[in-house]
Amino acid sequence: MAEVTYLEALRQGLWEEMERDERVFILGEDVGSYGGAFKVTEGFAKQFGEERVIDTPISEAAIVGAAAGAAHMGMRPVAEMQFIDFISCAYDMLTNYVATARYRAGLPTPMVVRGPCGGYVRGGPFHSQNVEAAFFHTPGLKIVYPATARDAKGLVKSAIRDDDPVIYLEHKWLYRRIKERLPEDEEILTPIGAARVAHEGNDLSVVTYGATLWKSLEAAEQLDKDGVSVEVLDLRTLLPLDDAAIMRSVKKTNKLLIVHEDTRTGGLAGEIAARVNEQAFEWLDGPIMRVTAHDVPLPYAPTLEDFVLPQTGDIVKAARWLAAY
Amino acid sequence: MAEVTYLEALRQGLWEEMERDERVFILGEDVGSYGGAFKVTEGFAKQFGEERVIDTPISEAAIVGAAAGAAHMGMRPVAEMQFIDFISCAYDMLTNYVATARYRAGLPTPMVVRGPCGGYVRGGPFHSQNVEAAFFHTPGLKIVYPATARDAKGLVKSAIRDDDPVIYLEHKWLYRRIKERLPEDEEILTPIGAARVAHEGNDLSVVTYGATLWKSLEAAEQLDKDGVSVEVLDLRTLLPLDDAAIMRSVKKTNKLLIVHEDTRTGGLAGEIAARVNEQAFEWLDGPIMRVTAHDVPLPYAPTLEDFVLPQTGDIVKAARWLAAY
Amino acid sequence: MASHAAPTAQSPPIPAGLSRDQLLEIYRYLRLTRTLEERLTALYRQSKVVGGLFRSLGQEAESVGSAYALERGSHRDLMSPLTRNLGSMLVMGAAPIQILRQYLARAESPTGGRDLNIHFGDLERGYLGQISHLGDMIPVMAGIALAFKLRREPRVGLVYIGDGGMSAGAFHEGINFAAARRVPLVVVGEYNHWAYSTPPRKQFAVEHLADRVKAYGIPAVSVDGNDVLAVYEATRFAVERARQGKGVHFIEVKTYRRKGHAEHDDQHYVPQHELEWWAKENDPIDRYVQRLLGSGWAEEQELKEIDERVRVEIDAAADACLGEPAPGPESALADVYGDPPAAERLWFRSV
Amino acid sequence: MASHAAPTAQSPPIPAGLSRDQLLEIYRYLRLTRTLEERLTALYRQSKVVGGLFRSLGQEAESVGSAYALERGSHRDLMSPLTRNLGSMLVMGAAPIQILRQYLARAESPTGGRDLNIHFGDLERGYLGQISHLGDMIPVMAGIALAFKLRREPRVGLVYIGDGGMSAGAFHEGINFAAARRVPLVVVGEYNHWAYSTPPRKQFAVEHLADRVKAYGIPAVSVDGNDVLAVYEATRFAVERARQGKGVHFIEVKTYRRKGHAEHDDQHYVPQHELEWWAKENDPIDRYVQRLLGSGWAEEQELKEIDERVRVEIDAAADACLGEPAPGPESALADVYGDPPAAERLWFRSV
Ligand SMILES: Cc1ncc(C[n+]2csc(CCOP(=O)(O)OP(=O)(O)O)c2C)c(N)n1
Ligand SMILES: Cc1ncc(C[n+]2csc(CCOP(=O)(O)OP(=O)(O)O)c2C)c(N)n1
Ligand SMILES: [Mg+2]
Ligand SMILES: [Mg+2]
Repeated sequence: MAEVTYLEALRQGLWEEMERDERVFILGEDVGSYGGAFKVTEGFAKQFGEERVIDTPISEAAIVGAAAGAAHMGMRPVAEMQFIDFISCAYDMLTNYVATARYRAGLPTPMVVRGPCGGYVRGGPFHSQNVEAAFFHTPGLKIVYPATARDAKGLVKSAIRDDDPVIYLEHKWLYRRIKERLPEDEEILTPIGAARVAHEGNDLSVVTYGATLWKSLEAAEQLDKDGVSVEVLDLRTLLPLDDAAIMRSVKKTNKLLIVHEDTRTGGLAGEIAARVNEQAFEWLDGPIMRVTAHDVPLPYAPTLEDFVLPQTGDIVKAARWLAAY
Repeated sequence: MAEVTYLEALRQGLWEEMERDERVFILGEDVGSYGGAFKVTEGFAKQFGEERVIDTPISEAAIVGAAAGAAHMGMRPVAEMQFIDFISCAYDMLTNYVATARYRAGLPTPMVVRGPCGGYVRGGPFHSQNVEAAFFHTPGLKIVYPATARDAKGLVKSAIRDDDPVIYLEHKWLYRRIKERLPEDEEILTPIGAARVAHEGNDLSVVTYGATLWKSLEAAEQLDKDGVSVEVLDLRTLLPLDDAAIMRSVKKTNKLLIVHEDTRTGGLAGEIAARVNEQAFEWLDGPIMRVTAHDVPLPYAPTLEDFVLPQTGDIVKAARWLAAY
Repeated sequence: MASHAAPTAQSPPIPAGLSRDQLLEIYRYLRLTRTLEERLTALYRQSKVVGGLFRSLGQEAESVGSAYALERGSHRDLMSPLTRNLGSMLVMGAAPIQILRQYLARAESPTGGRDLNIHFGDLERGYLGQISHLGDMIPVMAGIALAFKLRREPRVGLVYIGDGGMSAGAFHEGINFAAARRVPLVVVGEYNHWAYSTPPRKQFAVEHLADRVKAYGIPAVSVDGNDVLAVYEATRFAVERARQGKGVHFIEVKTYRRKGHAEHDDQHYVPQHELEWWAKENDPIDRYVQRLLGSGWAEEQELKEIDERVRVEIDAAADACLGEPAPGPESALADVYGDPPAAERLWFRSV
Repeated sequence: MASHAAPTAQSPPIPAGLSRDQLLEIYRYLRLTRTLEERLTALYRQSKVVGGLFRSLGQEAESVGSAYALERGSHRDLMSPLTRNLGSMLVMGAAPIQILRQYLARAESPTGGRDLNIHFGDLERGYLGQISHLGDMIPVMAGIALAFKLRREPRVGLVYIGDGGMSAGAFHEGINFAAARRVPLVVVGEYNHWAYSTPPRKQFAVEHLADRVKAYGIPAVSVDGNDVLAVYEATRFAVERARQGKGVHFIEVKTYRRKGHAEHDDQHYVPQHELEWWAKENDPIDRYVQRLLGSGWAEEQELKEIDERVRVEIDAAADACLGEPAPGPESALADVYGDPPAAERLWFRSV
């Protein structure tokens, strides 16, 4: 068991799949000899050759479109967005072409689009975005969002093996901050579509994903000391949502706090709230509450970013309020 | 009082603003001598000249970007998307450039992006889309969606006068189907951000917008006969949502059914459900329910489209179930 | 191999390495395209067509001639058409009844009634279903050609783009990507004088589409798009060049869109004399017939027979199609994912 | 008007209609750019900079020379820079302290700590804040130039784009739109040999950026980007041509990015000898100094004095900036809309 960072786990997952299946290849800006802006693919070009680790022009629509074309032909492309913020330039390609290919034309499109997302790193409005809400609305796509090193590895491997297009969101604040011992002799495959209970509890459920998993776990520990027992659910896959896991937890604790780093209006918390309403209304002993970023573009000054993004203290405060409800 | 269609009302609104304010100009594909794919701007080029009614190349990102640049300079551009489905090509420009301009750089960007949206017309997956969810998540944008001829006129005029970028969604199924008598001597300005009670009732609130307003009103009439009194709220502005109007209705009827034509997952109903939970949980006598399209790209065959999109019967059924709860 | 009427000794040699049978086959595809579209127009007027009807009248030669230059068959070349490239689809092996089923939204249509008109594909036969968003197929075809290149398969991709569509950002990104990586892709640019109601001079500031691709470091030629053999020859050259690993090639076909953007469009913005000139003096089928007969490569009777067989084929296909059922409503819910997640459940069943 | 040391009778005439004062002013902007960036680098190493630091070392001449060709002042020409065009911002009137405040995330920074580095604008002074997404500023500047044209104002827009950024779809859509409508826009393409770690040959299949714009029917020239007067002259010509209503003009400036993409990047992918050559043989400031002195247009002492004044100015600005406060947290919530809707309320207050 070696201790690996979130980033190293992702790297390993990509590497193993490249070794296992020659149909897998990587394309994106500066992914080749440079190894990617965050060095996720460092050493890949040397090992697998420039044909399987392709430096592309600055053309996100072409990167995603070309990945789709290659996927139709039976390849397993992994397209990197240098920062996930630039996936917006491929929004049309992903939502109109890629997502509908199977439905309208029976075309399998097994591809992964991945890239660093998220804030807490002073990246400002164009290098800190959370884009899950932009694609969550599109049937035909899948979205995964690992919060742990194990899932960083397990989800990228599962995403590559999935027969449908998967958006893989990796949080840059977690890249080198999270470490975990991973077994070396076991193939780690995190199932797509399955949430995970990250912390058991009875008084309140916190449903979250990504960086705010760690803020929620911190909050849960603090609350434990006050005698508030919090269950923390790490969604891991955002599309499709694991309704069963969410309802199981809500039916157990009867209270739900949804936490996400993304802005509030139109964020995923809304959909989760609606589903719980439909599927577990009778079990609710209090209103479903949300802790999210404020509805503004994300500013970069530390004072501002810290204020706009959800912090452990915000979760503790909201959880306490809800527990006392 | 002349009877005008929804389309004619929109036309009048545009025309009046062009006459009133010479900073207003129109740009888009085939908007000039052809008058637009749906003839919304027919006769405009002749009246106002080709400089104020500009035929552009097929370049949605450039259309929206150029509108933004002109808006910074004090103009009041109205950009047409030939079908709103093509706004996806300007997704980056709208969410990253336009929406953030005031926040990050103090740039006023008074512009309108409008285009025909929606289904029920056998347009298939790329000529029937509902795109509100794609932009609802972006602070800095406003979204309006008229359901009546009066609001088609009143909202386009208000959108043009608004100092922020407004996405104006016009439903093509309503273009020539809805007629209304509008006063000729009164300036119609529908306030942005204000919902409207379209049908009073006591047993249940239906919150909706666009084409499904009419399906909801039909349902309300049918339900009236069964003694179920339904209040129908037409949102009119989707961003910012009129929380106060929604809560007022929910606190009165204690039950909420949200109806939208858009697909279910990640649609606006989720956000509304979450807000009602937060702001009116104690008033709820039943779960918030949703009637929406199924989570698929919209197929064009009549049997399929009718099945996928919400119909009056679906609303009646869901409302009855909820009323009996 | 040889047909019943051989060319006489006086006939000029058939160009581009084509055989007489191939000449007649090309003629059949041209006729099939036009006759099928005429039948679709009739059905449209009877309100049997669901959605719009997009005609390629006057442009049949560029579709047929270019697609005919591809190697057809399972795991051979791959083509992505636009809505006006019905002729290309027929050449690649799409059956008229499939096209009818699409336009009439029948259960057995290739998309099961999901996507409109000729938006459908068949990777086995070698054509890819397009989406409406202009430009998007260029990156996708670049990726298909990239896969060919990575796997060292001797296959070529061919994609069409209009004089209007070339303004789209995705076109630029896709063709530049393909050129930078030298993938085996042929791009056919259709200069048909209109993008809906917009003439080229409002779309770009150069004269030819071939000028528009000078930016990409690829060869570009302009050919008479209404000369089916010229289109064939130019495409054949480009396709073989791409197959040899020499990268992307652009072919501009000069032609004219003789109908409105779609059937609902009365083309009032089109100068009448232009329409008349192109119809009278430059109809691609008339020109081809004159050439076939004038060169002694075919006899009038042969062509008449082909016309007749085509008519019978289309009649039969239309009759069969008209009797077919619409898709079952619940079929709308399948196939969003290969491995259906819970999200595909019928939500309303729970109510 | 005249400075204290006039050129001697032997001096060659000053080119491009510039005065000696202007020559010295250009020198000052070059020096100001480099000195400010050097100070920023020092602050970066002290972890005082929030976010990355992007250097324009070796590219100062193209920024300064091109911006200097614009008419400056309220309601005159308008320029949109990239992150490496710090020199252009200074020429247009941005104060060094504003740039320091941005990099140090101070409350009084032009964006109030909202957007990074030199992402800020001032329409009064004539420059527009960019966003990160490459290519997007081209359509926006096309729209600004369109507004000038519609209102018949004698104003010109100028926008920069990198050898990498030109691959973006928005670049294509924007420049084509501008060209088709002949709006008064000058586009400066920076061939600095790198897009992050990607060399031009992976970005496109032509040799020069000027080749890449042949598609748009606009004039394009390539100039030595490290010759500040050549850049000035080429831009001046393009700007005046645009002002006369003759439409879009493209200028390629050949230069070299001598630092990594940003300060964190160790440039291991860059051939060492290239870096050395450009530093030793082709530094734009060294070249300009040699030209000024060699032509007798300036004396060494004058330049030294400018250097000294610049150093003092930057010292003072840095000292002042370092003492300034960070933005107040709640200021993050204002200005999303001009007319704040309810959505801007502090939601958590209700808890
Ligand atoms: C991105 C995008 N914007 C707008 C449209 C709407 N549209 C459909 S066809 C068309 C004109 C296309 O012209 P051209 O590319 O020349 O093809 P042609 O119709 O002449 O065959 C337009 C504007 C679209 N399909 N895609
Ligand atoms: C649309 C988009 N994709 C990716 C990036 C990430 N990125 C920032 S700068 C850069 C390289 C830019 O190269 P170039 O345009 O040549 O400018 P230079 O850095 O050389 O000045 C990249 C890939 C971006 N900013 N925008
Ligand atoms: Mg055309
Ligand atoms: Mg560069």
